[in-house]
Amino acid sequence: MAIEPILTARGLVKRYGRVTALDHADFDLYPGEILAVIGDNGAGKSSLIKAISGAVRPDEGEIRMEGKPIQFSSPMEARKAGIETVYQNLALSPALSIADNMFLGREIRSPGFMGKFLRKLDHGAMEKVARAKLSELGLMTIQNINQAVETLSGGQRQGVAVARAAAFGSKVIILDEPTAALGVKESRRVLELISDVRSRGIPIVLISHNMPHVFEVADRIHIHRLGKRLTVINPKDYSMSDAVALMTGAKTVDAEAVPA
Amino acid sequence: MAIEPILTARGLVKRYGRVTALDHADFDLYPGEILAVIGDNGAGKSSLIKAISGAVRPDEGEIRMEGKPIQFSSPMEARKAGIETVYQNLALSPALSIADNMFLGREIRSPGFMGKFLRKLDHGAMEKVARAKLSELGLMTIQNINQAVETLSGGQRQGVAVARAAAFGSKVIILDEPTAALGVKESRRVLELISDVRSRGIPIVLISHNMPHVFEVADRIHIHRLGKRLTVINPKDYSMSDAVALMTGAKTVDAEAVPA
Amino acid sequence: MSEPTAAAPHHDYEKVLKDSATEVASFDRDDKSAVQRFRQFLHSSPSAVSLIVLVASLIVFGILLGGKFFNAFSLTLILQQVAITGIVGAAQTLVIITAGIDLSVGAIMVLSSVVMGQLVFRYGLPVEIAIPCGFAVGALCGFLNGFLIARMKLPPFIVTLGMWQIVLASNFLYSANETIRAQEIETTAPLLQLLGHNFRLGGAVFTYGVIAMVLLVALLWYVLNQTAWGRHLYAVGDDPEAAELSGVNVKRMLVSVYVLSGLICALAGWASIGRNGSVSPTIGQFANIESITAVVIGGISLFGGRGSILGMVFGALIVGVFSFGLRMLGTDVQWTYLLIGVLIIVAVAVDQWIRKAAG
Amino acid sequence: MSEPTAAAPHHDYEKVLKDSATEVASFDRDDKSAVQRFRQFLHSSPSAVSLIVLVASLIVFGILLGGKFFNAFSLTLILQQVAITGIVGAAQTLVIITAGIDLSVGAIMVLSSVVMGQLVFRYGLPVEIAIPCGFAVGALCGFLNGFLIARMKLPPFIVTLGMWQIVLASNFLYSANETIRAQEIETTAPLLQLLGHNFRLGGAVFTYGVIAMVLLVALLWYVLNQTAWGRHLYAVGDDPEAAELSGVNVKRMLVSVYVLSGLICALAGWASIGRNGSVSPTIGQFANIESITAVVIGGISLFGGRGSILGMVFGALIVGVFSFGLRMLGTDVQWTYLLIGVLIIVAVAVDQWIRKAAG
Amino acid sequence: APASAADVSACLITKTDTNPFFVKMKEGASAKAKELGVSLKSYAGKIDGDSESQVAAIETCIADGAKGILITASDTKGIVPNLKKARDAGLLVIALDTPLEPIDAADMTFATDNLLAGKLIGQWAKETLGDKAKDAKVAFLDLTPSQPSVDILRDQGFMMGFGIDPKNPNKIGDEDDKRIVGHDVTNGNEEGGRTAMENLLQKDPTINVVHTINEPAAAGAYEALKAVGREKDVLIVSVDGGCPGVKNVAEGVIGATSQQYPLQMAALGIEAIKKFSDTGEKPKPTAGKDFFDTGVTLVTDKPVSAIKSIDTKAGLGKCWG
Ligand SMILES: Nc1ncnc2c1ncn2[C@@H]1O[C@H](COP(=O)(O)OP(=O)(O)OP(=O)(O)O)[C@@H](O)[C@H]1O
Ligand SMILES: Nc1ncnc2c1ncn2[C@@H]1O[C@H](COP(=O)(O)OP(=O)(O)OP(=O)(O)O)[C@@H](O)[C@H]1O
Ligand SMILES: [Mg+2]
Ligand SMILES: [Mg+2]
Repeated sequence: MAIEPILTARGLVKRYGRVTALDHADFDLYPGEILAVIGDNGAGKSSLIKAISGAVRPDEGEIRMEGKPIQFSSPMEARKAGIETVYQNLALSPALSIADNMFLGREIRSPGFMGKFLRKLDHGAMEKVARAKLSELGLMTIQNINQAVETLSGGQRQGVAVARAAAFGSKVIILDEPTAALGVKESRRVLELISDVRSRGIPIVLISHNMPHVFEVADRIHIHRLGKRLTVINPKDYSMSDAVALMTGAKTVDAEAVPA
Repeated sequence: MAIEPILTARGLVKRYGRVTALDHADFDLYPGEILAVIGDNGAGKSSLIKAISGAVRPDEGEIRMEGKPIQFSSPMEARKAGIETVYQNLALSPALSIADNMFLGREIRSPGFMGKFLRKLDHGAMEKVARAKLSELGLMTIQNINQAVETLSGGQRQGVAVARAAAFGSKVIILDEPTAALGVKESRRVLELISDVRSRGIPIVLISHNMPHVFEVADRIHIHRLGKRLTVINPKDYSMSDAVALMTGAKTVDAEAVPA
Repeated sequence: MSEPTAAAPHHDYEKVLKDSATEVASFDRDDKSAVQRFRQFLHSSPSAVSLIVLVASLIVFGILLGGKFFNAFSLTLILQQVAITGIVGAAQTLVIITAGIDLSVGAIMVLSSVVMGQLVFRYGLPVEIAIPCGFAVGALCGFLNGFLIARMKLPPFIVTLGMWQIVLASNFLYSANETIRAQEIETTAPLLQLLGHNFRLGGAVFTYGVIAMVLLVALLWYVLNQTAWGRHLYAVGDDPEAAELSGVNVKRMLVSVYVLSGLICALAGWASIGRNGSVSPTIGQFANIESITAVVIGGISLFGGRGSILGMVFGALIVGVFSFGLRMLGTDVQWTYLLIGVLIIVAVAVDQWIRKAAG
Repeated sequence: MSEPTAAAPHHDYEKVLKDSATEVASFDRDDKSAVQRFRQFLHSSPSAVSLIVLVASLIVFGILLGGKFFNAFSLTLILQQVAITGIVGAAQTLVIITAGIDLSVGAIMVLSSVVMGQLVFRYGLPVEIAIPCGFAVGALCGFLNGFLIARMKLPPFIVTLGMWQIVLASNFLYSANETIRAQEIETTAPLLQLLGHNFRLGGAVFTYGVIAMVLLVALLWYVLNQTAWGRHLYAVGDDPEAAELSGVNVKRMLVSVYVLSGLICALAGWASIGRNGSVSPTIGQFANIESITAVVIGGISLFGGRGSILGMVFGALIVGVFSFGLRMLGTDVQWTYLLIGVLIIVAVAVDQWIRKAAG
Repeated sequence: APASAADVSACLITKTDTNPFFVKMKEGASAKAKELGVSLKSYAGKIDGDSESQVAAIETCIADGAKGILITASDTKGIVPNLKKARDAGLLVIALDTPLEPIDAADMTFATDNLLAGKLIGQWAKETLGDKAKDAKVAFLDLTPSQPSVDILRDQGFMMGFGIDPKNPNKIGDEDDKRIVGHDVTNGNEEGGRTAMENLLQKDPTINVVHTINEPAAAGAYEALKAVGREKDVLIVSVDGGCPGVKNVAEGVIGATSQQYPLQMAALGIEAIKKFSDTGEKPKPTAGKDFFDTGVTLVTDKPVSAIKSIDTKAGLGKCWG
């Protein structure tokens, strides 16, 4: 294959006490694609993307971005490298405002002396950008960008998290079950957003238990089982039944499925 | 209609500071049925069942069980009245064992003097019952019934919570999004369990955002919108599209739908 | 109403599930080293660490000091010295298991003992009435704590910080700073000194105060582990919301635990009359810090829901052995404080290590 | 690789969504009573409550005591009396915003001041070097706290409880309990007393210590509200895991906040030399309780993530006004303690009421 | 012109308001103040050693326009500059019980001679033991780890009286006399006295003389001795002369105590302030000393010929608390 993967991982191992969450897992993400990751509860999907995004440090294994080995020691470093992640537990600070949350860790400083030497923040600029991003994505009708996140409904919070990722992810966007708690309407909006982002050329990793959603948007499906990548399938070549059978161990992989 | 509802609520109001979560909501549950409750995020579904199960006290409104007005001041009272609830946030104590969790608030005491006067617990009996219930429901393969709940995976925890409700619910079982975090396989097991329980004649309230699941198991569907019951439909008479259109406000109720 | 039908899965793909595998995605590694197995043993028995430290410190001081330290009399003397801390520590343990903290224990203890004494000597009440009144005062203070914490949902740290000052000030105002002498108590109301009486078994000397501490801890151990109330206490400390939704009356539990704490503090106040002979309004100034120290060294989590009351006793004994041993060695008292400080930090660090590794 | 296709919803029912309504299920009630609106105002400005209480207590004591209380000299005297609590309270505020607590503030303060003094008088170092060394000692103690809390993940309460004892014992061992007299300092190293010097504006007397407190609080207010570090501090206290995942280096934040707390305590130590004139190893015994009291009365949440440093200053001033006013009235000191205890509980109760009602 | 009586106000600042010694001092001052028509306000530290509260109290007195301050300082060196402010503001500053360092930082000191108090009980113990004093085993129950000056004076005074070389008389613990079993701290209360006695008894069970910093500590020590059945053959000596203490002497709990007179100190202090405000005259020290000695008397029912003492009946007549 001619195209180089933008992100690869080989032989990732992560142990939590007695549990091995990742057991020599591999991973590949190609430019511009939507890669879905599916698997049973506890298969290690979240652990995998946490390892990739610097939220946990794998015990073994190697991660490469655009061919170069990388070793993120914190989510901030992954973020600086252009990887934005929406974690399963959202990762928003309840008491901070929407704007503060969107810019946490990458605040805009005031121009000139105040910003440079007194490190003053430019609240106005951040609010403007946050508002623009949110309405650009058409995701919600929030009146007050300075509202604390804790005053938002679950769906609105999810929206803020996804909007943050979409706004700042320059290389890769990772979404871990972004629609699990969402209603029908809200889920649909997130799926539309995912298509939107992909059309801007940014590859997306989507973890989901919702097969119809996965088969609707994914270019390739990474099937995770018992802490490792079982195989990668092309949704055009396989049925949902096949995917579910593979992921739950009802069927075993006969031949190495070729990445699409 | 000849059959009396087992549980009714009229004009429930619940306010949280500035937010009105329930705005004169009504509710009816008939014996032996599976009633699905659907609605947007923040529509007030969880608030509704919390009011019914005694977890929150409604500001206004009346609840009747088998025709008699009731006013639960704690979940324990509802439980004693035979209403078992699996809350959206699970409500298990992480550091306690599976058996302890299943019997929390209704422990079995030792027979004879020790139990009567020294209030000694009969750990053996509780473990036996817990093991029996879990395997009877065929829900999981847990080796050690004395394992702390925090060492279980999300799916296994969900299973314990559902098993607890199924084991002790004598009048009504309420499930708030029991499959939201579950994988394909795990969700299916919960659905099977729901059918099982219904076949024992116990009515079930199921909150879910998963339309196929709702239409698969529900006898009637309560559509909740903006804090009140919009209508109740029979899944045989309406399509999923109709239900979603009603619940999201894309369509309005033309005539009062007759409860099935 | 429609008859229940055996529902068929809406999605075709769900039909394949009947063949799905049944393993679970968690692996027990077999290659456990001895260290790991030891860690897991420690993890499963939370008071083992403090017991080991206690035995180790006994051995070290035994070697350093020889027979002077390692005899029945000295060892039971340490028991006498920690009895009051042990009693107060039991109260503190209950509160800390609910994820609370009680800074007012020392104040409640001294006020209760002062009330017992003053009722006899100022108002001439019979001692058989005065002692229950002291307990009632302890229970009342505890009830106030519990009411503010459970009903008004105020943080325990702040409530008991406020109560500490209020109760202590009341104590000084009420007692007018008067000490009641041991000899007067002995003649008029010897029952007040009951817990100070002792008996001998060979070289060993046990006071009734020590016996009271041991019985109290045994009783609470039973209650915590063998009764529903005990299980509920852990559940409340673990996650109060979950406990409430699971059918535990969290408010009643919290009120009852603070009342019980107040009662136990009153017991400690009574025991302190026995130990000191006299009734003095200036005792118990460090009871809160000492009891928290015992709890912490005993491996009981300040976040609630975890820990054994036996650990608290071992914690109190460790501090007692250190203080006694270091004084026998003739070190400056400040070194004792310094070492206890180090011990506190090491104890939680070890605890953290065990927990992290055993997962 | 397949070309991205405009995906179509798998489920038919999702097609109807394009028509769905756009209201949100939350209603702002219009029928707000005056009380509710007042509550909401208080909710949105967390330090307003303590400011109101402060003004009210000034008025009450002004009426009770008249001109003796309500003059520039007395009012600035209160400022002088709370300056050190205010400085230590600033350190405590930072720590408490991260959902921590620092029980070792007083110990660090006294050790820093003793080091400043002993370096000059025992080792003969120039005072210009001794003062920075005192600050370095404060920072080092803070670093130890921060390291244990951030890197080893130990609970702040226990770490600082242990450090309190360790630092205090070190202080007594190091200083050999010696006080350095004011006269000696005045002749040899007047710079140590710098923060005690004062200037007058009419009847008002301001010490440099007061000025230092005001500047420190203003600076921290700016840092907390106008810089990324400040925003991160709130985020860490709010939910450390969320902050970490959102790209805040939580460990570095925690270490830096405890180091900063240590530095501020050293400043308080320097200020205390100015205020007392001498260097004494027995100062600051209540600094932890006093600073926590100021923070609590100032409406800063012990659970972290919420509160304004201005509230802490108001809290310290309220305690100062009460203590001074009651002293001037000639009430028994114990009544002051009792009242402050009540004040602490009332302050959190009011806070809780506002929060609950305003939602 | 002399101020009218109603204008005269005074402050009493004690180390704590929980120790009976200071409580009595306050009572004495209040009674005298009432008698002379002086308005008195009393302040105290939270615990012994809490100098900050005392500083705040001094400032309040200045702001309040008091004529004089009576103080038992917690930090005898540290408080000096603050008292200088008071004197500069025209207040009469009198140290009660505890001399300041330097002693002339106060206008006058009304105090017990603590060194003498220690010497008296030391001498009494030596005389009572007679020949056995040569191989006595002495335990010292001191106040706090920080060795405040009263602690040093009484402890070292006892040694001088008993015939032990105190080495550096400004430091406890540098002695090498074989008869000293050890020093331990009591915080001056029963609780500490008992534990300290228990510890020292373990070090050497043959202890037969106990020096205690005050009578509560002595009562605690007695409980510890009683627990091992040695209360009859150990000599406990103490300092203070509070009523409970004197009763304990009468009942044989304590062998002898050096009685001091806080009521008198306070009353004299109030008188001095009144006089100062009326006439501007400051009080004079006792001849041959740099402070006004309010006296110390040995109270015991087993007098020895070499030392002047009063019996407990007389002691009870003069006692406080
Ligand atoms: N912080 C942790 N501590 C201990 N065990 C953990 C931790 N995080 C994950 N695990 C364990 O690792 C395994 C894999 O978890 P992971 O969250 O990666 O699964 P998942 O595939 O994301 O599951 P789900 O679909 O339920 O989100 C599980 O057995 C889980 O219990
Ligand atoms: N404890 C609470 N405090 C404040 N507001 C609350 C609280 N609980 C619920 N709400 C608010 O009440 C409204 C209804 O919430 P509820 O949880 O009942 O919705 P739901 O229909 O269950 O939504 P979902 O599908 O997301 O679970 C929401 O706007 C929510 O923000
Ligand atoms: Mg996951
Ligand atoms: Mg809900």
